[in-house]
Amino acid sequence: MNQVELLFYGGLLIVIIGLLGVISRKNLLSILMFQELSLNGVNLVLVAGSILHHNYHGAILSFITFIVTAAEMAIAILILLLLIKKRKTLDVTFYSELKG
Amino acid sequence: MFKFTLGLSLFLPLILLLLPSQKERVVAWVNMGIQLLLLALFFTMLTNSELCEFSFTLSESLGLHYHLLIDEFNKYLILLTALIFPLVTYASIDFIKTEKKLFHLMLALSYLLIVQTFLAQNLLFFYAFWECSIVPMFFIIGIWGGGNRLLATYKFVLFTALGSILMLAAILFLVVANYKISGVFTFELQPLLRLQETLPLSAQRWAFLAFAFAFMIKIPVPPFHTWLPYAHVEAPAPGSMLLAAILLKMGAYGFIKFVLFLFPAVVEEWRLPLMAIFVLGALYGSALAFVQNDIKKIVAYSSIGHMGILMLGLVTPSESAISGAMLSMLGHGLTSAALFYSIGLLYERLHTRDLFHFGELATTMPRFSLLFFLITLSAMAVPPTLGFASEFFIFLGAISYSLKMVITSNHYLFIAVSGAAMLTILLGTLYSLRLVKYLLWGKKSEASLLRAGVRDLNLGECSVFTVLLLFIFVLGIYPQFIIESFKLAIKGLSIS
Amino acid sequence: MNIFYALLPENILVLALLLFPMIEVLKLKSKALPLTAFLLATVGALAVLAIHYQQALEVTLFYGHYQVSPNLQAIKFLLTFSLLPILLLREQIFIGHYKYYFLLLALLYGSMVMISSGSFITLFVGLALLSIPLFPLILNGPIQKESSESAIKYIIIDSTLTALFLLGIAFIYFASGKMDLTIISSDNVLYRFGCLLLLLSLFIKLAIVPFHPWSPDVYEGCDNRILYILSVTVKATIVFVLWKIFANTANFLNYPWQAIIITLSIASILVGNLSLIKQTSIKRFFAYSSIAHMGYITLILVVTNVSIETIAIIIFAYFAIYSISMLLCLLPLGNLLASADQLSLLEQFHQRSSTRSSFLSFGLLSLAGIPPFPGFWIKIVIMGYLIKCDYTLVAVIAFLASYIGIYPYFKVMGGQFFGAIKH
Amino acid sequence: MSELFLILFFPLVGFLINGLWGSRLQEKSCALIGCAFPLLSLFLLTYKTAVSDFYGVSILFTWVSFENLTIDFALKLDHLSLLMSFIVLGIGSLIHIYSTKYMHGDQSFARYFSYLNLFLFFMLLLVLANNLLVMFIGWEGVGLASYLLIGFWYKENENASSGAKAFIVNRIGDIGFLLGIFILAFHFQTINFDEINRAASTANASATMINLSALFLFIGACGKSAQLPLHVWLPDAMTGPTPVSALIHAATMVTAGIYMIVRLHPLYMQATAVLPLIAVIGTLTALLGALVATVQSDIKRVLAYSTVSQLGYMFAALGVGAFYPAMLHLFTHAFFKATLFLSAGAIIHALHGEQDIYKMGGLAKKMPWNMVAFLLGSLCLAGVPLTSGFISKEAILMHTYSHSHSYSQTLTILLLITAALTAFYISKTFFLVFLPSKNGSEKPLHAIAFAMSLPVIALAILSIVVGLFHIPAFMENYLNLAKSITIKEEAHILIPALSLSLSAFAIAIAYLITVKQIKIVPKILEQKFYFDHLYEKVLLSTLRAFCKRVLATIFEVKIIEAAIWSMRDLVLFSSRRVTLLTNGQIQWYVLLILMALSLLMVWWFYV
Repeated sequence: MNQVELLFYGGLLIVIIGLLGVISRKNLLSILMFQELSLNGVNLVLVAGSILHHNYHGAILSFITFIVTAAEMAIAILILLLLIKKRKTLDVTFYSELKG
Repeated sequence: MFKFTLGLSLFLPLILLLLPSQKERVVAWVNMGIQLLLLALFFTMLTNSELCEFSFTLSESLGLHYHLLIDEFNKYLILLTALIFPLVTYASIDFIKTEKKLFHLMLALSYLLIVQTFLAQNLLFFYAFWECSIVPMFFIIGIWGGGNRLLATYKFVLFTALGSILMLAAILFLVVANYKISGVFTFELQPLLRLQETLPLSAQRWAFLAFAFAFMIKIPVPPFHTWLPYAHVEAPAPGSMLLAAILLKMGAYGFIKFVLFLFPAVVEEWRLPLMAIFVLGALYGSALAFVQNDIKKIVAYSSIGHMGILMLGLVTPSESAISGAMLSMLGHGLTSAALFYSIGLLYERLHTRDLFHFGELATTMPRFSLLFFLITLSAMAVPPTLGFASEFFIFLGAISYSLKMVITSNHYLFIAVSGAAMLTILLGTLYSLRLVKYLLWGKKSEASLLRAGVRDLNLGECSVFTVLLLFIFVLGIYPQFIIESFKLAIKGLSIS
Repeated sequence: MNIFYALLPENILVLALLLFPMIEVLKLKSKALPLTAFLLATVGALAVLAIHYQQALEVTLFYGHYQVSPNLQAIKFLLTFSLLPILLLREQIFIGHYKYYFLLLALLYGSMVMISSGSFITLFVGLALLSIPLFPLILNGPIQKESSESAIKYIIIDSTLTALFLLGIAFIYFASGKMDLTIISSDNVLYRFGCLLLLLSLFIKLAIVPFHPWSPDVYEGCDNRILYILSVTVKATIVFVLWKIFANTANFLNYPWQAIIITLSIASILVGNLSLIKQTSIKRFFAYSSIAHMGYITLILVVTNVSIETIAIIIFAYFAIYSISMLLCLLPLGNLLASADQLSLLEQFHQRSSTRSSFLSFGLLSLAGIPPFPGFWIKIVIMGYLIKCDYTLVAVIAFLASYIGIYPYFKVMGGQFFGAIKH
Repeated sequence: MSELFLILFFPLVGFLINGLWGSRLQEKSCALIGCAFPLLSLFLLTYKTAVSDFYGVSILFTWVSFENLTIDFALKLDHLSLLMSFIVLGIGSLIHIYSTKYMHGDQSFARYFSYLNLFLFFMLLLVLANNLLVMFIGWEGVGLASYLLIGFWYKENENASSGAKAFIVNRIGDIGFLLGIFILAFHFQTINFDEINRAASTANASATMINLSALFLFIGACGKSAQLPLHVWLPDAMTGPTPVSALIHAATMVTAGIYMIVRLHPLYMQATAVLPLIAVIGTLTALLGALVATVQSDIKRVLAYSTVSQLGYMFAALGVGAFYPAMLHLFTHAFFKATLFLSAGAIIHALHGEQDIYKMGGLAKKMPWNMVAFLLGSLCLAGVPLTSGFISKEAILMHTYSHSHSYSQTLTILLLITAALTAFYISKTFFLVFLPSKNGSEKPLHAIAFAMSLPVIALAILSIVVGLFHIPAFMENYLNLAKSITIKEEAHILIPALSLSLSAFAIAIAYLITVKQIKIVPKILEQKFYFDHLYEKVLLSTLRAFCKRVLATIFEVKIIEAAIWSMRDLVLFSSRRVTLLTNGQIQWYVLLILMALSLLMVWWFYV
């Protein structure tokens, strides 16, 4: 299987690992890292697409995703700082009072 | 003239809203004054017998015409409403102690909605006012009701809402079917009437079931009647007067207008099961009325019995049965309003509704017992009253139709059904006499709370009774001028 | 020049956005300046949008990545207009007008970009712009402990959403090589899977049933202004985007799509109304009612035998009525929600202030869909169109599901007058 | 013609005046008004019949008109209804005068007279009706008036309940009556008497319809005239004041059934299947009434059961087609039974309300006039020759004997036995009350006013006079009812001989028993053939139990309410399940999204 399919399946694999990581990890910070990972995985798929179709749409979009994920993670980590100051813990299970 | 009356009834709630809430009596008398004026206007309008119509189109594409028409069917129901409402307002002046202004607002609101429901010719507007009339009743029972009024209100709301939701689905189905066939998307009743030839019978059956289900809940026909005793026992006296006198008639009126006219083929096909359901319902209602110990429950179940007979009259395709049913709508409306008013009076004086707490009212409250006895006469269908006239016509129609069926297609079930229907008269007598015996005659039972100081009726209360009794006896002795006006309406139903 | 003119509304917003850091830098302490800036920007944008609509401006910019057309402008008009009532709602937590209005403008800008996006790239940018400003807004809810928890939940759900959304776009791009929004029905497995991902990720944002659990928790945490934005502006943009992508490809929606959308929306009406019954907190009550309402409107996507414009009008009218009823509910509450968030607060509300309680009951009745109130008419229109393309059974089930909802609305409304909103 | 309505409405005016302003007027003026109006209408009636021959129909207004049926509110006066209205007004006015004194001192005096006038109005309406509907209005109205009058002293609970019982049993009959009206209305498209009679005799009237309508009308007559299955209310109706029993439960109301059948006798001539049934029921009631009367201790109950048996006689006559003898017996019975009741009333009034005949005795000397009246009345009842009772009873017996049916012989024998029993119990009562005996009470008698004894004596004379001066022959051609039986010649000698010997033998035994104070009371008679037991314990209580237990609890609560509550629980259960979906953990939400995604993907590809 040629390079493009390799890239495609590689990216897909990374996305799946990222999502599974989000579900399984306990620490909030690691959850955020895994989400970052899944977003980057998608970039790989996009780049594979643009190689296959010889146009730059995929590349532009992957470039924009970098910006967006960076912005998102920045705000997310800031909020995490606030949480640690207030709740002194990063364990996800503690953040489950709102229910019903 | 018609626009003016409609406009006035439309703005009645608004006028009340503006009045200051401290001066309750002013609000009450303004409300009653306007309703009396409306009664006069409706009366003058109806007697010169040109059918008034009023319509403007809301949106042509969706076929929403706000189309109101007074025809033979709802003419007398409007008069009944216009007559009952001033009495209810008068009764509510001394029965309702708290939040008087809100109560009068609710009364004005329900007046508006009921009149519109009766007049609406556009199916969607009929549905809209039909469903919205639940809200004022919800508040009336909920705020001023008796013991566990919450259960009663929610049961009432949920029951009627369930029925009307299915009706809405049926309306939409009909309208779209008409749209597919005739290309016109309209909610008007007239174009839909032509639908009965084109629509396949199976589709008509489903639509019939949905409509009939909605009206059967409102009429209450026994399998779906359990909300009525709760609603009546818990509702304040004016509320239950309103509920019994007019809201039950909306179900019956709807049945005529939207079932008998729209699906005659289905009604023809299922005539016997329908008659059987209504008669069994009537027997069931009157039988239960015989064993209740709470006087309001007795009257509630008795109105189920009467309504069952009324529906029997509607379903039989004979001219006398249907005009009897229309007459019995008026008759039952007047009698049940008077009965609930008297129970309200008793409750206000003795704060009890248990049958065995009364006794010897004939001596302590002679005027009340005379009037109460005359009303039970009409409930028992004793000759000179309207109750008798209407039941006589209904049974006349039912028996002659079933005899015709026996002769033409020797179908014996009809005779059995209408024969069983006659038993309701006996059951009616049983529970009315039981009511009268424990209330009026007999010695003051030791459990009775009859203190010496129970005051008899004052002039105002007597006038309420006399107005109702006047109509009951006059219409009972001379029902011809009402029957006359139904003649051409019944032609429309193409009855043999 | 006409590029600048075509993008004028967006440019006004960008200008205002640039203005805000300036205020921060110059340390101007006047409280009124951010509010006036926000008002000026929104009213200016509204005016320009109206003018564009007059001129029926029809332009595609940036090689098809950005479209401007009359009905798109009209939709943008509705969205900005639906944002204005925020000023009427009293805010609970003062996080500095400057930051608050800045984020609102960013949010508005994001929704505009999303609406007039021509290709997936601009669409993705718009989506990002739509969700990121919400993080800090939700964080600053009335009770610090709860709002922080709901903020973190919103972040995680949102990032998974963007991941799935991007994955969908990637698959479509990988299969078809094109980025524009016109979906064609092809039997290429990857392409169809990409569209499925796209649709479902937007459904997550709309909180349709299988993806709905996040929204009650988030709604409970944030204050009632953000609650209004979340339920009206954000969801309206998403539905219009769905309409843009999926509605105009009539042949595309063959059997499996319609089935998915119908089951999901019926399920969301059912779940939304069912869970209303046992609710004790007012905000969660509104969350579940918004889930139910989204269930209704997604049904309209299934209607095929009607022109695209009529569907747009229906969605337009639906959200207009929905926002009015939400306002009718939220305005009377005022700062009641600041301290506690219990439904029991509403008991005897009528005795305390009769006018406010009557407005609240009007709002609740129109949410429940009782006839004379607007909520009922729009439901009739939707169900009418559904039955027109003979989904009669679907319509009947939808009616029954909405019937279940009547009890909780009446219970809350009645509670104001009778007291004791117990089950 | 409008005088007919005047005659009718005078009692109504009396009712209204006494009813509305009665409590304000003192007793004397109430009595005056009460008696004046019936006398006025009686006078108007006699004056009109004497002066101008104003028979015929007068229509007030059309009550209702459908396509194939028009019913109008019309009155009709012909020989038959003239005779009946004479009875009603004549005896009615006498009883009004009698009760002015009898009810003297009762505090609701005005109410009593208003009810009596109301009764007269409805009875006249019934008698003068031109069609079945107006008769039905009178029919029910009379039932209503009797309910009010029986339960007049409503203080005691059982008075009210016996009034209710009377009304309910009447209503059972009325349902039958209504059914009869509907069948006639359906078949003949009219309910006017003469049109029905004319149509019935034509060929095309179907036999089944005629028989059915005759049967149902007969059920109505049974309810009103207290025949076998529905006779239980008459003895209990004695709780009302005695003049009421005299007027309503002896002379007028109970005869309504017979009048109705005589009015429709052409219809009944055609109803060949129903006539034997009427005859059998009539005879059985006569026998049962007489048997039970023999053991009654209360004087009014004795007379009540004797009325039941005499009515049985009349129905037996109708059964065999002897319409004229039935009317004759009705005519004579009205007079002598009224005399008996009024004199019994006087006795009770004198003994301060004592009604048990075993506690009375030796009143012959104390109340001579009363004794003479009671004697005359009982002679008529017993059928002693030269009395009116004898003539009408013999006529009936002769007709039943010469009736051509197989069972008519057995009927005659049974009727003869009842005649003997009647003679026995009436003479027993007479001897017990009037012959000197030790258990008579010595208390001073309550003075009997002249106004009370005058009507008693007048009625006694009338009951004798009616028999003599071949009035019966005059009446026969006056009423010219259809005759279908030719009396066998040997009947003229055999019947009178047999009945005479039997009644003489019965009187002798009665004398013996009263002298020896033998009091044998067979159990079954004691319990009035367990009919009361049947109605009270068996029918009513099972109905009440059935409704209460089966309908009210099982059906209403168990089935319908349970169904609703289970739906409610289902909704609540599912709402709990649904809210559990949001359990707060973020990871559970993301997991939910992925699971849903994969599920839809699988469904997407395999669909």
